[in-house]
This record gives sequence, C-alpha cells and structure tokens, in this order.
Amino acid sequence: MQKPIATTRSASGIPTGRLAIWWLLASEIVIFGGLLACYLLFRLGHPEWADAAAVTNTAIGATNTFVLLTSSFTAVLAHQAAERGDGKKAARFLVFTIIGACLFLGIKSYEWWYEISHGYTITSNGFWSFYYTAAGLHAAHVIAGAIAMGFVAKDAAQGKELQRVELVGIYWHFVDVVWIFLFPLLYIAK
Amino acid sequence: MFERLAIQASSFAGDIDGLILLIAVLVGFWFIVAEGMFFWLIWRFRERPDQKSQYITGKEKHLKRWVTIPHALVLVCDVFIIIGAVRVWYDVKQHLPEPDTVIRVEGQQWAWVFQHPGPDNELDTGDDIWTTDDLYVEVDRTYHFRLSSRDVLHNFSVPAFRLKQDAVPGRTITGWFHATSTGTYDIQCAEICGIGHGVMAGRINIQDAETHASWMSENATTTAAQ
Amino acid sequence: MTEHIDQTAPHDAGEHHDDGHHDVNYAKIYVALLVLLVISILGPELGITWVTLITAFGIALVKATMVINNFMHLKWEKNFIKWALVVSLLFVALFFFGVAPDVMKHDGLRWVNDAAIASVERGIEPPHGEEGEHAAEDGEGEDHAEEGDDTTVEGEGATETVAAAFSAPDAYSATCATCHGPNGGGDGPGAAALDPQPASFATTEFWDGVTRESMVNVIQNGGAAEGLSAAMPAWGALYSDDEIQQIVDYVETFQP
Amino acid sequence: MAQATTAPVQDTHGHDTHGHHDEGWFKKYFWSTDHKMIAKQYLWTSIFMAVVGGLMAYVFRMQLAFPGIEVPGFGLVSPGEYNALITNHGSIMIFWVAMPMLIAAWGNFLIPLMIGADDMVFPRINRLSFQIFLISAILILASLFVQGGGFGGAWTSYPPLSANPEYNLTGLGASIWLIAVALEFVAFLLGGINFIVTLMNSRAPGMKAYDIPVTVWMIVIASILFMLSVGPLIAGAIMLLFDQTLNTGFYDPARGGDPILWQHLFWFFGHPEVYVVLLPAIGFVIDIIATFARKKLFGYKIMVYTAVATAVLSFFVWAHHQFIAGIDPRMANVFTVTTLLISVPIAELLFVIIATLYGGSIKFTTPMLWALSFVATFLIGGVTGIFLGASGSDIYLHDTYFVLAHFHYTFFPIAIIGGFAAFTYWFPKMFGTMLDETLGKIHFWGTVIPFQFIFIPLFALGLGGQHRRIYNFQNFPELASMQPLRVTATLALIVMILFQLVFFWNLFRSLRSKEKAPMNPWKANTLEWTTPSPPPHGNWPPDQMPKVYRGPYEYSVPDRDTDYWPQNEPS
Repeated sequence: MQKPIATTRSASGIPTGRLAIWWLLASEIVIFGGLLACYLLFRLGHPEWADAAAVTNTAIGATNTFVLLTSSFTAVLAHQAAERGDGKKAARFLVFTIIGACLFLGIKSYEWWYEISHGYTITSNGFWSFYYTAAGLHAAHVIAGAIAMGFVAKDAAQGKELQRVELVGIYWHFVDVVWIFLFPLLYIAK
Repeated sequence: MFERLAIQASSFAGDIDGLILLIAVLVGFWFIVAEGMFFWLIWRFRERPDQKSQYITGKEKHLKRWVTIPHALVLVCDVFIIIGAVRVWYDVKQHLPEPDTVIRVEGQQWAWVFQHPGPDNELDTGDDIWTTDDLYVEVDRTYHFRLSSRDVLHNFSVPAFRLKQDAVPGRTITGWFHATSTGTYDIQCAEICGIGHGVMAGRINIQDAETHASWMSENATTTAAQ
Repeated sequence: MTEHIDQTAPHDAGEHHDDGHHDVNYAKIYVALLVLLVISILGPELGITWVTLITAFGIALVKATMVINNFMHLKWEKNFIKWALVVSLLFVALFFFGVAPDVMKHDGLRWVNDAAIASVERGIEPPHGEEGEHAAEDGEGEDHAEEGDDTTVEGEGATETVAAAFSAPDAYSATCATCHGPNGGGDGPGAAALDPQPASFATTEFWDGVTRESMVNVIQNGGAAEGLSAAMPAWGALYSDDEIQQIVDYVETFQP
Repeated sequence: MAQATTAPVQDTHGHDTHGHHDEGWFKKYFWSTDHKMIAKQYLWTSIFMAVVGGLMAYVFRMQLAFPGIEVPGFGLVSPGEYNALITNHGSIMIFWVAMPMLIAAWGNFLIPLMIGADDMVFPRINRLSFQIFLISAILILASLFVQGGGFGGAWTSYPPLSANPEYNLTGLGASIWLIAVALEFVAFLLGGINFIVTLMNSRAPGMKAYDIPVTVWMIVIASILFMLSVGPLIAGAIMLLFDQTLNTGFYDPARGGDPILWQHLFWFFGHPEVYVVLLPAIGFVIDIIATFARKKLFGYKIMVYTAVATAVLSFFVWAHHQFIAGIDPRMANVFTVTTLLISVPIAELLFVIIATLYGGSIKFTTPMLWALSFVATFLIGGVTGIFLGASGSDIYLHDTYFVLAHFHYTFFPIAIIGGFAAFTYWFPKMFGTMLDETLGKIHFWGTVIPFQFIFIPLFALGLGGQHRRIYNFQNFPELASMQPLRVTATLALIVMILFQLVFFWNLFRSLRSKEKAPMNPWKANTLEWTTPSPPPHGNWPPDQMPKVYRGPYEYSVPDRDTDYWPQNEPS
C-alpha cells in the first residue's frame, strides 16, 4: 500500500519516521527508567546485595559491552552509507550489526546458563530477580532490534526505504545506551 | 439511619469532623456559586429570536476579571484547607502522645488478632491476652497500637474513632487512639484482602476502668491455666 | 511545542531534507568509547569506593552522551526532541525521589520495615549450589529453603518470645479459629465467605475421612496438597514440624 | 446545507493503488487501515465492553441491595465472584471503555479529519494497535471463565494479594488480568505515538498551533501524559507477573521485596490516568459548547496552557491515594499541597467553559445537553475530591463509599456523558445519518437523573463510614441500618440501564435510516464538517486537501452574513 498524504507531511520539520522513533524512545526511557529506579531503590537500601553482585562475571559483561559498542559502530556506518545512497553497503553493515546482536545474545545465554547451573536463579534473592528481569527486558529489545534490522536490511539491499536504516539505527543505539548503564549497575558496582 | 454519623468515640474524631465541615463550607460555597452562575447563564443566553450571539475573545480586560478573580480566590481557599488538613494530619498521624498502654494488632486472612498486655501492662510477658476479632480497651486512656499483617494488606479502621491505617506485611506501623466514650463499635477491614474481606469484621469494646479490670483478670488467668 | 514552526507551505517528506550528513569521524568516537570501557573496568579493580563510582557511573554517563550525540545525532536534532527526552528522564527521577522515603529507607516516622531490616541482617545466603548440587537441582528443596527464610523474618517481627512461648491452643486461636471456629465447629467468622465450607472438627464424618499424616500435610502445605479447598493456606512457613504435631494434638481434642 | 451532500466525491483513492470497493468483508471491517474504520472498531468494542461492565455493576449492586438473593440473570453471588465482578468492572470501565472510547475511537476519527489529513501517519501501526487492544479485551473477558474464576484483587491489584495465588485463590485469573492490562498499555502506547506524530507533522497547510481544535490538543496532551506515566507501571507489571508465575519476590517482604513499591508504581500512573481520560472529554465539551452557543471560546490559549499545567501537575500528586497506606506520614503533607494546587488549573478550565456561555445564543440540542450536564456533574466530582486530597479528612474518608461516589462523579461524566456528547455530536459525520432528537433527549434525561440517585446515596453511605469492596454489609452491625440507601442506588441503576435501551433503539433506527445527513448539520467551523458525511476514503480528494486560514472558533463574527466561518474558507 502507498503512504497516505499525512505521512508525507512534515510540519514539525522532522521526517515522520524519525519523530516517531524519538517518541518511542521517550516511552522506552520511562519503562527502563522505572525498572532501574526500582532496582536502585532496593540496591541502595540493601547493602547485602553487593555480595550477590560480586558473583556476576565482569569479564563477560565487559565482552558484551564491547560487542554492543561495536554493533552500534557498524549501525552508524550503515546509516552513513544509506545517507550516501549506497543501499548495498548499508545492508552489509546492518548484517554486521545483526551478527553483533546474535553474538551478544549467545554470550548472554552462556552467562545465564552458567549462573543458573550454579544455583543463582531468578528466585535466589532480590538482586538476582532484578538481574534477570532487567537484562531479560534488554535482551528482548536486542531480539526485536535484530529482527527489525533484518527487514530493513532486506529492503536496503534493493535500495528501498533507505531512511529506515537511520531509524533502526537510532533504536539500536538506544539499546546500546541502556546496556551502557546496565553494565555498571549489574556488574561493576559491588 | 444516620445515627452513627454522630458517634465520635475518640479524642481526634471531632477534629476530623471539623475539618470535613470546614471543607464542606468552603467548597460548598464555590459549588453553589459556580452551578448558580452556570445555570443562570444557560437560562439567560438561551436561543431567542431577539438575541444575537456576541463576539467575545476572552482577551477583554473587563471580562477576563470574571475568570481571574474567582481563580485567585480559589487559591486562597486552598490555602485555608491545606492549613486545616495539615494540622489535623499532624495531630493524628505524626504526633505521638505518651501511651498508657501498648497493644499489638495483627491482621491475617480474614481476622484480627489482638495482643493485650494483660495486668502487668507490658507486652510479650506471660500474662498477655490474645483475642481474635474482639479488642478490649479502657475508656480515657491513651493507647498505642503496633500494627502489622501476617499475609496481605489489611486496614485497621474504626469509623467511630475516625481512625484508619493500613497493615502492611513486613512492617510495623505505630498509631494511637484515645477512646472517649464506652460502647462497642465496628472494626472494619478497609483494604481488600481476598474473598473473606467482607467478613473481616471486628469489634472494639470500650469499657470503663472497672469492667476492663475484671475482664482482664478473668482472661489473664484462663490463659495462664492453659 | 510546535508553535514556532512556520509552515505556510507543506513540507516535502524528503527522507533527509534537513541534514544531508554530519561530519563525524565515527571511527574516532568508537575508539574513544573502547578506551572508556577499559577504564571503567580497570577503575573498580583498585577497590576504592569513590573511584569505582566515578569510573563506573561517570564513565557510563560520558559514553552514553557520546553515543546519543554522535551516533544518534541528537546534537543536530530539534530542541523539542531534547526536551521530550529530558522531561521523560525527569519524571523517572521524580518517581525515584517520591518513592525513596518509603522503599529505600527502612524506617521512618512511626513505621519500621522489619522485614527489610531482617533481610539486610540476614545477608546473602550462599546459593544452594555451594552446599551441594542436589539441593539446587531439586525444586522442592529450594522452595523449602525459601519458606525457611519466612520463619526467620516472621520471628524478627514478632520477637523471639512468641516462638519461645509456643502453645498449641494459642496458635490455634490465632491461626485456625478464624475459619474453623474457636471450638473447631467450622463456624469461625471467616467461614461465611468460604465455599467449600471449612472443615468442622466436631463431626465424626471429618474424623472418618482423615489420617494424622493427611492433617499434618494440609496444615503444612495447604488444602490443595490433599485435593481439598485451596482456601486453606499452607502454614509450614509459620510453624515447625514439631509445632504442627502439637496443633494436630490440640485439634484432636475437638473430636466428638 | 443539505445540498452539500449531493456533491459526491467519486474517486478519492487517488493515492491508493487498489480501491476499497471490491474488498472482502474481512478486509473491509477487520483488516482496514482507514482511520475511520479503526475508530469504529474501537467504538463498537468499547460500547460492547461498556455493556459488559454495566451489567457487572447491575449484578453486584443487586447483591448489595438484596444480599443473598438469586440475582436475575446471574444467580447467587459468592464472595469470590463479587470480588471478581468489582475488580473487572473497574478495570473494564477504565481501560476498555473510557480509554478506547475517548482517546482511541474519537482520536482516530477526529485527529486526521480535524487537522485536514487523509489518514493517520502510520495506518498499519494503527491497525496493529487495535488488534492488540482487541486481544487484550478478549483476554480480560476470558479471565472471568478460567479455573478459579476472575481476578478479585481490585483494579489497583495490590500485592501481596495479587502476587500470590495462595492469597487470592485465582492464580490464573490474576495473571491473565495482568497480561490483558499490559497489552492494553502497549496498544495505547503505539496509538499514542501515532496521534502525537500525526498532529505534529500532518496538519493542513496554514494550520498553526493555535488553529488546532481543542479536542485534538486535549487528545494529544493526554497521549503524551499517558506515555510518560505508564512506563514505570509496565516495568512494575513485568515484576508482578514474575512474582505470580516465576515465584520471584519483588513485592514479597519476606524475601526483601516491598509491597508499598507497587502502590507507588501503580498510582504514579494511576493518577495521571484520570487526566488522560478527563482531557479528551473536556475537549469534546468545549468544541460542542462553542458550536451550540455560537460563541468564540473564552480564552483559547488559557485553555491550552491550563491543560498542559494540569497534565504536568498531575505527576506530582500520586501519593494522595496512599495517605494511610503506610507511607511516611511526613510525605503526606507534600502531596496534600500539590493535590490542592491541581484544583487551580481545573477550576480555571471550568470557569473558562462557563464564561464561554456568556453572551451566547444557546441551542439545546442533544449533544449540547450532554456537554452542559458534563460541566454540572463533573463539578460535583471535582469539589468532593478536595475532601479526599486533604490529608486530614482523608483519614476518615479513605476507601469509603465517599471515594467511590467521588470518582464515579468524575469518571461517569468523563466516560459516559462525555462519550455520549461526542457520539451524538459526531454521529452524523461518522455514519452519515442523523440521530433522533426526541429519543436522544429521553435517553439523556433517563441517564442523567438516575445517575444522581445512584451516587448521592453512596456519598451518604461513605460519610456513614461504609467501606468499599465488601460483599455484604449485614456483617457490620453499624452499617446494616443504612440499607434503604443501598436499595435506592440499586433501583436507580436499574432504571438507568433500562433507559439505555432507548439509546440502542435510536442507534438502530438511525443506522437503518435512508435519510442522509448533511455535510455540516451543526454549522460548525472545524475541518471535519467540510467533507461529506460520512467522509470518503482519504477524507478529501487528494487534489482538494483543505487549507486553513483561521482558528476553529470564529462564531458570530460581526459583519458577516452567517454566524460561522469555516476554517478552510479563504477570507
């Protein structure tokens, strides 16, 4: 179907898609913000959680941070390529980003499997409940982003809907930013 | 039908009723003025063949006054209400007078468990009296209650006292009351607590000193005997 | 929000009509991010609290700002977008500070959060895995350990004297009489709300249908454990095995 | 204006490669991306849910008035069923009636039409949001029939009662209820983004910020308000769902959690939610009053500013729902001050509406009657709120029927009166026929008068100390004597429900009617009245999209032949 005239207007000076993505991120900020505010309320009131936090594996967390930063980098390179009209190159960079997402999820699964098999489950105590919930919500966003990038890359490879490369990129950087805060909150602060 | 509205069985019941009355007078005045104005305007400016609608933007100074002045007055009334509310709130919920007796109240699905200190007036000693759903207090004494819950949220509410406080599992909340007249009044649970919420009724029995003493000696001995 | 935008003519929906491309050296920013990442990992290794906080959260802020400004191009975005994002963050902060006096703090004016204080004192117990793998594997065992925690907390709230002075009649009147009635007739104040009705211990039919084991099981694990009404809660967290035996002894005194 | 309807707009699908004439039933009524069809889907769903919620009220009101009787059409009400009924009545009326009716249905229908666009900016996301909403509606109804029965922990769903099946005895019902509510939030987040972006980007050429009809402003402010307040609760709902299903301890004090946290999460959303539904209703009322008083709005900008001020202030008042819930008593003072401050912008809004009547020429059509009764009734809800916002008096009134009557005096005007005002006003535009005025007025008086008789007795019961959510007051000796008031309320409810049949008969007649509605039956200014009723696909021919030359409320401008001046008419 073709776009309605409404979609092609831009009274605010920002293209429709990008405006929507920013509002989407505003709503995501309050979702993640709410969860992390709850976590902080408990964490600051429960010094004993530091003992549980000490168990988390900083090396794995750091590796995952590195993977996500790199995938963000390829996402922005895809955007650069799309701006220059090179859909094929943009698609290729998006595929790299998707690989980064899969790598991230793979490392995450290994980490969880290791922790669960050592008895640290979501019911172990409050810290672990937040640990799995916050990282799980983030991982769900990683999966959603990877799927969205798959569709965008498919179109971009044929030179269609190139502006969407930027949109999915903004979303992906946001997922990255959330992880940048989750990393110290869950791994480093002990 | 409203006989119970008149019952004020605690020292602060009158303050709370006074505050409700103050608010009723202030907002009642505004309510009548606003509704009166509203219906008068509807009647005055109903569609009539000899009356054309006027073009008013709301920027005219002499007309704007009709909105801004009442608006400022609403703010003034708000200040009065805030002062009254905070004063009553401070007395009932923040300020804690010295207790003559401390009792413990625990909510559970779907009953109240009361721990009276017994003749020695101290909790957690051998002569404590435990009751379910019936609280026995002496008139004209200041009581502290330590409120907690065993399972879900409950609310210890004594309408005749104008007293209400949630019982939260894991927390102990301290409150006070000072009964001023003898009698038996309802204790209601005011926080939904499951299918038995509707039967979670208790009674507070306010006794004069003599009756209370004899109740206490009777029950303290039976508990000891068990 | 949009009032300043003059738009007498409809804008074209060109994909990138305002900003063709930004002259950002993405590779340089990427390298900077990696360097910051390394610092944020090494900083806490020193074990000094303030260094940890600065390197962990200060650097997270710097990294996030770099990503948002350069990768997401917020730097070049219209101001109202920045406002929308900042306002949403401010509301999260508002939530945090509004809730902190009740949730983060464990006591306040006329209230004490016994359970939280107990949980801080209790500390983190070693995971079940440390003591023996089988405990962690066994779901039942895990549940039981958690219910054991309950007991400690309840004990904190009600002070030790209660536990010391356990008496089955007191426990019965505090816990069971609500529904089963003070004399075991199944006619307590809670009974009216229940369907099926709570058991009456004063009938012979009741005693024909139960064994001592089944009664212990119901008190410990709830009515559902024996296929009876789920309204009968599990009291295993509140009473020890021995105490439950005493309660059953007491209930048997109602037997006609 | 009748001649206008005869101008047919033939091929309006210029921008759509395949016409919509030959599509199957499914594609036309279910898979459509047309904002008008999606609006109708929301509208019918919410009307259906309103009937369900109303009948629930009938069942539990019967139980309260005549405890223990076999309610005709339902049977005996057990305490568990009673709790499930009140819980789902509340949830359905707010999440599946007020929000879809006021925001989604009229937002979808009116925003593109009022700002001169042919559709929402993301038609397929729009369709998706309705489908998610429909699934959530089906889930909430299904939750009543699962094993253990529907969730009975009240719409506030406070843990530990809601978190633990051992306490609420409806483990499955509670989880489905929670999932349904969360899905509804997701649907409205998607819909809200669509509304906001449509208004910001797709206004007709020439339409500046202060040329936007107040209804659109209000719906979009409400959408932003919803979006920013619901986030923490979505996170909280995930935590509660894990407590229910995975046995975590987020809200379990025995395991380091805190039940008070949920109350904060809930009311941080729950209070702004009141304004989320209030603002659109006020928008409808303002548009209708301006049209039928033939008056320019008294202070358009004041209206928009106060709406924004209300929205912002509403974030600062949430804990007044928790004064006696175990929060620190010192915090109550802060929230008392903010709560009473919010009366200032709301009073301003009502004053401006009342002032708009001054100097008008008021025509008492059915929509106007609804709009005026909104103001008169909502005022009662507003002033009784002061008793509850003041911490001192809230000690006594909290969780009594006074609260219940108070918020029904706000939500009923908002959802039902506001909903009917909008429905009767825009019905000709949406369906292309007129509603009958006589039947409409019978229905109006038959709804508004019994309403007062339902809830004024409940104010009295609340002052008498009667608490909420109790299925049989005969267990409380002090309350038993007030039974006549309960019977009055129940009888009035039955009368009100019976009068709704008049509405459905009127609706049925008009939908079957062959008589076409004119393009602009009310002689109103806004853009939706410049296209045929009902508007064709695309709203206007692509080459004749409207341009805007003035604000929406230029009624009775001096020195003009007509007393209205459409926004798109070149001067």
